[in-house]
Amino acid sequence: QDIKVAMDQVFHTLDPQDSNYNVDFSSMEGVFERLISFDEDMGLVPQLATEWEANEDATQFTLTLREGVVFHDGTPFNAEAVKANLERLADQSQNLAKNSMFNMVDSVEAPDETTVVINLKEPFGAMINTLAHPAVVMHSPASLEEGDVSDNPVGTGPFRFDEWVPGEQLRVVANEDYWDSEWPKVDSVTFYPVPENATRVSMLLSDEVQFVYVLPAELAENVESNDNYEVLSREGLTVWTAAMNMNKEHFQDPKVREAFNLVVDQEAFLQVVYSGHGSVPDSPIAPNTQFHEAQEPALSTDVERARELMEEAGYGDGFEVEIWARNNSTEVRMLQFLKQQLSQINVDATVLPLEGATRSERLFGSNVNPETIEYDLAIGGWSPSTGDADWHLRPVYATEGFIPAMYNMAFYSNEVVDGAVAEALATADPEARAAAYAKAQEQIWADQPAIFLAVDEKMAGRKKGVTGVIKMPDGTMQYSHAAVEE
Amino acid sequence: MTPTATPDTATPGTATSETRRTRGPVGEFWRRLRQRRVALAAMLILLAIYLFAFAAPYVLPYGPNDFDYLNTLQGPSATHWAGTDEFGRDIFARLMNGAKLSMFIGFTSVGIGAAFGIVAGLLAGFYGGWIDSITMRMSDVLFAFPGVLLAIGIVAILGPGLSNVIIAVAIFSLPAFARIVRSGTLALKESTYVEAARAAGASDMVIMGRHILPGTLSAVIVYFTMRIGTSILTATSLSFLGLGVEPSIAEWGAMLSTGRDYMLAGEWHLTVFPGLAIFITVLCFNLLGDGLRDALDPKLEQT
Amino acid sequence: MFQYFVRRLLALVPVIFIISVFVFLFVHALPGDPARVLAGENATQADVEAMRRALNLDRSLPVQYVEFVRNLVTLDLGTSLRTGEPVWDMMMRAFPATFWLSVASLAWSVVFGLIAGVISARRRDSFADHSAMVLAVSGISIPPFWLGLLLMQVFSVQLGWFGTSGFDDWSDLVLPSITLGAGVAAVMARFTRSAMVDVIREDYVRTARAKGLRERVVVWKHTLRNALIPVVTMAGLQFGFLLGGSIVIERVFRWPGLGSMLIEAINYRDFVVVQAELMLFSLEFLLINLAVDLLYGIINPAIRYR
Amino acid sequence: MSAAEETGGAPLLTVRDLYVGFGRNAEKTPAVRGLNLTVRSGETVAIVGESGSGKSVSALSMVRLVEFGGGRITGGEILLRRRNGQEVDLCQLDEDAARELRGDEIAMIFQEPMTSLNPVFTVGDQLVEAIVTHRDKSRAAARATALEMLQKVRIPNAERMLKRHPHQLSGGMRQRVMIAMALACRPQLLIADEPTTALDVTIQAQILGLVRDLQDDEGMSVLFITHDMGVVAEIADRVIVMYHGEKVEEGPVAEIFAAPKHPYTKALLAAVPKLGAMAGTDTPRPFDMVRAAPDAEGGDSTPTDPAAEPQTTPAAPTPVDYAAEPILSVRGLTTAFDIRGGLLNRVNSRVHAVEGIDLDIWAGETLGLVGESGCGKSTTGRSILRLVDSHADQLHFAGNDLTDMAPSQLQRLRRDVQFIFQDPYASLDPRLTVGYSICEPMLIHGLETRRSASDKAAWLLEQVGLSPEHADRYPHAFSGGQRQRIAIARALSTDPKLVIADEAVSALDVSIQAQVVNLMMELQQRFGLAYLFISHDMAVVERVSHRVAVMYLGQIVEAGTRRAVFENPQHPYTRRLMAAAPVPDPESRNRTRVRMTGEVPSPVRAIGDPPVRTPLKPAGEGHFIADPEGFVIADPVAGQSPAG
Ligand SMILES: Nc1ncnc2c1ncn2[C@@H]1O[C@H](COP(=O)(O)OP(=O)(O)OP(=O)(O)O)[C@@H](O)[C@H]1O
Ligand SMILES: Nc1ncnc2c1ncn2[C@@H]1O[C@H](COP(=O)(O)OP(=O)(O)OP(=O)(O)O)[C@@H](O)[C@H]1O
Ligand SMILES: [Mg+2]
Ligand SMILES: [Mg+2]
Repeated sequence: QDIKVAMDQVFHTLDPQDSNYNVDFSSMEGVFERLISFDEDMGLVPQLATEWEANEDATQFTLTLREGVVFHDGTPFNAEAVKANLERLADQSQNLAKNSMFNMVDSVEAPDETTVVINLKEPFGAMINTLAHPAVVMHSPASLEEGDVSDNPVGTGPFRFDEWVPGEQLRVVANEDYWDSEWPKVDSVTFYPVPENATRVSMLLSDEVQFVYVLPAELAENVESNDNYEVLSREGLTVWTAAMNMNKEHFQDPKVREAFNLVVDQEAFLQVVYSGHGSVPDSPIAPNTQFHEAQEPALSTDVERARELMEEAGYGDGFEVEIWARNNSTEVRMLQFLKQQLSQINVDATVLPLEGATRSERLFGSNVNPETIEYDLAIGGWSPSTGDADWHLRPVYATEGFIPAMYNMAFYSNEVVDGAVAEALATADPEARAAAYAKAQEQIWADQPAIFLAVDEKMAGRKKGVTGVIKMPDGTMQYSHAAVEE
Repeated sequence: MTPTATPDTATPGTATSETRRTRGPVGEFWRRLRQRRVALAAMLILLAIYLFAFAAPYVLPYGPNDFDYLNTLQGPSATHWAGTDEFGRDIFARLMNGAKLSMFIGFTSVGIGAAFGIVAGLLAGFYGGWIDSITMRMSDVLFAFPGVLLAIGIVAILGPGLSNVIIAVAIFSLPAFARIVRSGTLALKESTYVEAARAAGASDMVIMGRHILPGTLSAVIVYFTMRIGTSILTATSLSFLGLGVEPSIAEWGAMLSTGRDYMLAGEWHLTVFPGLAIFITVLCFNLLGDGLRDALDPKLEQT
Repeated sequence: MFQYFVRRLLALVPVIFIISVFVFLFVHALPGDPARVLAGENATQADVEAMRRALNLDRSLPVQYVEFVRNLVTLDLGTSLRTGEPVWDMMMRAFPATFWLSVASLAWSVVFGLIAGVISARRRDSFADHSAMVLAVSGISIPPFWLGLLLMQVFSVQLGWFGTSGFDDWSDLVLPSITLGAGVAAVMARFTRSAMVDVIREDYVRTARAKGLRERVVVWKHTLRNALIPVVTMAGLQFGFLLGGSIVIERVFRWPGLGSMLIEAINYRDFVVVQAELMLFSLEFLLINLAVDLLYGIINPAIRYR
Repeated sequence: MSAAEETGGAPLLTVRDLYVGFGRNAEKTPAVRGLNLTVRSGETVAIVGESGSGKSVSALSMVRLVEFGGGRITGGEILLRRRNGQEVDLCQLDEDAARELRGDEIAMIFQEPMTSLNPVFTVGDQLVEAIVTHRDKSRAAARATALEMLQKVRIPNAERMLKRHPHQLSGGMRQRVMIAMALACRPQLLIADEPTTALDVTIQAQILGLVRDLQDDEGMSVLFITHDMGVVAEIADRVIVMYHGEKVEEGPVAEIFAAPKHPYTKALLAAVPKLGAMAGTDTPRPFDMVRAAPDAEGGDSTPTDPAAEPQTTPAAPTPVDYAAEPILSVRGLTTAFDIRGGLLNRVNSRVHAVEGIDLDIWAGETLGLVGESGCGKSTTGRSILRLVDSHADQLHFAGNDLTDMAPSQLQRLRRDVQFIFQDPYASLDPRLTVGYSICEPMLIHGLETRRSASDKAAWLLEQVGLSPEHADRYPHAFSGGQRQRIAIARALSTDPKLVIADEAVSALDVSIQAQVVNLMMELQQRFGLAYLFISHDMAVVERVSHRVAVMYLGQIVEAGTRRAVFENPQHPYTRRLMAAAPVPDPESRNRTRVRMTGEVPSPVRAIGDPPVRTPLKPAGEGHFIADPEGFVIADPVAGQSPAG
């Protein structure tokens, strides 16, 4: 049996360790395995590592490996192989996309065949989740030697790489020697990059593919209304916000920030932008993120109160703002929506949809100066692929996260938050970490450095009868356990 | 032979000639154009759309930006003639308000391109030599660049916005006009009547403007009127790429491109109505163009 | 004729040079830094700097330009910044799809445009003339993506006659080429009409009638052949339009051609690919128009080559 | 119609009460009004008449082509007896049936020979096409017929000619191809509309002979339209005279020439210039003015009898002051056109169109310039006006040195030198009304306001025999001769000092020609105008010139006072030109005219091989000739096209 999948982007590389893109992680999910993986709800599950533990101050992590696993090229999987992969990730001179995730690794030891010890330079409580990141795959050491991993991937997964025609298709076929004899259950999986939404859905509806990965919300109903197909929908990890540039005088006043949150109707936002597929945020991080804690009070809409607050802050006549976003149709819709909503408190918005590369240049370019950057509001969505609160709160809300370094576009800086984030990293104890992150979330929620907009749903379309091809809350997909019911 | 000599040999014809006056080429052109009903009707429709666009805010019950989240994506009905969009805005109101802008974009951008292109083509064809080489090589360069890309580049460099969209479309309309006019000019400048004008002492300006240009205009007009459609659509592509006018502005191209997301979801009215608006406008421009073209050709008058 | 051809080919050299400068400047004037884009949004400053060094983007512009020209001359074209794949291989892989799409679109639209144009010139102001006009105007005022999606819904999803997308089969050419050619057909029809109206009153057409030739022969042979010059010029120029238009169409129909490759490359600021591809487009365009010029002489032998 | 019975056999074509009109008011103001005529088999009927009198329009109606030019047959019938004996009314036929007759039973040669061949097909293809349309023949057989036809019209190297395209042929050759095409299906009736107007005397003679020969062979009827009475005298059996859209007289050729009845015919014949008529005089003399008054009512036109109402003959010409400086003085005028080729597009040969010419023209004087087609007459004119790149050792006009004058100055000076182009239709902008075209020079030079220019244009139109109402029409709505008059009117509009008249009266019927020539002379006397009068019509040149220059292959071979040159031609080439001129007298038609064959030798020469200049030597008082030693009578140069 063959399964065909339409993806929303082209593939960039076949080496997940060197990629920042969900499509690359997703397509290689069946070829490579990680030490630790996520289940459907972002819970940690063993994969190539069967057990793991950390020392008290989160500077040393020890993993026990699965036995009897071989790579597609016959190389045995063992501690040396893991060491080779982790050292590659930690070696900053490799210029891999994911090197910076591992810059705190000091050394990796392989005391025996099935044990790996990771020593860190400094405490890093989020290490286990980092190891579960979909980029942290295990390459065959032999293929790493060869150096052609970016277009000839060799892993341990239930599928082996068959062929890649960039821009056209990518095919993987069943690995008969997979360590879990129950899998794989299909003969091959073929991926097509189809950036055009409508085309992707048309391919599903005309049975050219059995799965569409990233189903735009507007078209969900289209798929649902047909008996032969189903919509998979999971609440995602992405929280959409419009960061308020706190280097601008008017956003230094908490009343103004509160007014902005009050005037925006999040329910309407979901309706307009996501055709109702999503939820209103109840915390700076998404419910599926580890250590999420719902905050009080819930977001509400009260235009009258917002006007009063603006009045009190001395901005009764409003002011002019510039809003930046990407130029895709979803974010352009967000822009228009915000513009309309803000007009209710006399705020006159100029909206600026930026083309991808231009945007990253203007937000993350080396000459970006937080003091002079022009935008008042910047729309963005952040999802922590590690599934851990750290990789959301630290880049987006900590002082060290100021753009262009990371993703703090509000230039929000708060000692409590910075302290809590650091505290949580210094331990591997889940309870201690949870407490620290709760503190941080509470503070951010109170300060409202951004207009909280939505947690969108990750949706995919699937032909009925296909199982095991699933969409993850972090936006990636998994297909190792694909099967077709008769 | 001086005017004073006229009375000597004057015949009764001179008496009647007091009352007549030879119409210039422009006057003749208007006279012939007036005979073309269809073209005039097309012109009136265009004018009506354009003027209505100014009246729209005072006449229509909805403004182009009045949002209504309770009534998003409604199909055409008695209250919303062309339905509503994803923000619950009245599409008819947006269309009418957008007419001004879309027609302006279509007409101005092509107009600018045509104006420069015509001048460049005339000069290149007439003088030849290095002027010709440079103009044509430049146009080769511009031509060889796919138009949409050029527009993307220009807008990416100059930034999005109305005037830059116009510039972008103008620049990539330019070489086509230059080519069309140049090839016509090359043929006409060898014609005997151009030589006759020169022999009569006409300056180069007069020769180019009065004797060569009108001869090249028929192709120019056909291209011009077609191009208006293309240019509104280019604005569409630019909007789609997020490089067009500000997204909330009611502009036909932008409306089309944002409506596209809802096409497959069955919300056809989001794209059909702006499409129809563009179609009618372009059709009128073409009908008018045909009329202009025929009015330029005296041989067609009697049939 | 041959000498003329060689001369024209030689004359292309400076043009190509200008184009190369233009392309280079165009690409480098685009805002956005490839190192930044390729490193990804989550990358740190250091990552970006490393990326920049790895891609040789830290060198001065003139040096990069010289490199670009050297690549062009040796047809090596360099490797993609993004994938590291040789650009030549990438282009050769994508070229056939784009080529066939352009050819198919141009072919049907020229034939259709000519027929429609001749008929409406022949019967000016008739029903046929007006219908052709309405069709032509539709052709240019319907956005290609709209037409493409419409055709796809009707003929692929509903009727199942054609595959929705991709290029696995010659039948896959049908829908995209119809979509892409619609605008060209419209322009051709209008131009043919205009040129025919100009020619149909010439003396030699009267001679043809005086010979007692059938009206069909008078129109399709004697008139059309003479009207063809401006029409062929337009067809050549439309080729540029096809190349540009294919960017949108290729996306809608998931066409594995140069257009989608180019858009990808621009999105990622993969300068090496963008440059090479723009050069290829330009060259293709220039050659097509050279061919058109040569065609002139075949259509109308009175045109002298200078 | 009594006279008609005298010649030929059974009636082949009978036109009864034909009315043809144009545009919206086709009924109200017809161009042809109630025309009746009969052509019998084997007969040659000539239609002569005033320019614009409806000759071409009638002819086009007979092949049902007038509709395609915007005309309409509004009444009458055109009966044709077909080969199978059946009689059909052409006016009633539908287009398809009419088409079958065209080219098969009736063939036509048009007035404009240069533009009548399709530029994109070979001569052979166009001939073969005509044959296979009507004859059930294979292409190969048709090709053989085509070849035979080309040989019949005496095109040298016919085999090779079949593969040529029209632009590679000279005007004379194209005209012969047109004739071959018309005759390819051996039609019963050939309608030839001014087939020789555009051609010089030598080729003209050749073509007339050809038509006659073919008629003898094939026994077809010919309807011959011309304004050249010499041609009529030479070829016609019967003559029909048209005036203002109507037939005013008809009769056998000898009768018409000997005893014209209608006043217009009389006027016409009186105005025919005859070579040698000026013998014994030194100065030009205007024609005896026999202007047929334009009928104001539009009803039956009764031109005034020239005898009854003799026009005032203009006063004797004032003598030219030869002691003064000449108004135009040219020395060593040389014009060569480059022909490029080769890989680098270098100049590899040149057309030596004008080769070191010396000319002087004094105020109030007319210099006639004669020579056969392609010898460089027009180019001389254009070079003097600096419309083409040329070299001159000296080029003085009215005290100005033109050789290196700035373009803007030159523009101003052009007010004083006007040019009447050889091809009047082409020289009028088709998109401007003729009124505007006439006004334009005045407006350019700021001589008149828009209104006063219009008045003057109206006046000028009347002077050349048109009416002021014509000012609002476009060039395409005029007959050939009318266009020529418009061009003349335009040239006179700026009160120039010198007019270069290139075949300015060649398309005019003789009565209008006389009128126009007289006008030109009158202006010359009143304002001291000088003319460079370029023509191939020896008789007219004799009439108008003070002095004459004969040109051959870019050089002047004989020059002198008119009297000296015409009464005592010295150069063999001059003698030959004079011998070729047709004589407007049916009595002398059987005299063997010198028929020149072949083409003019080519002025195209490779680079570095310039032609030898033969300087002029005195041959009497005010008379110069080039050394006749160097002169070779042209041999047929096979297939040599004039411009490489
Ligand atoms: N297309 C037209 N529209 C209006 N009037 C026309 C048109 N063609 C010809 N005429 C008019 O018809 C009349 C007859 O023209 P025709 O060409 O038959 O003259 P002709 O006798 O052949 O003269 P010529 O000897 O100068 O050729 C002229 O007065 C002319 O102005
Ligand atoms: N623009 C040109 N380019 C090349 N050759 C030319 C050009 N104009 C004229 N000629 C050639 O120059 C020669 C003289 O031409 P010109 O027109 O002066 O002859 P003409 O004496 O006026 O003949 P005709 O009586 O036929 O008008 C011819 O051989 C002609 O082919
Ligand atoms: Mg005539
Ligand atoms: Mg001449």
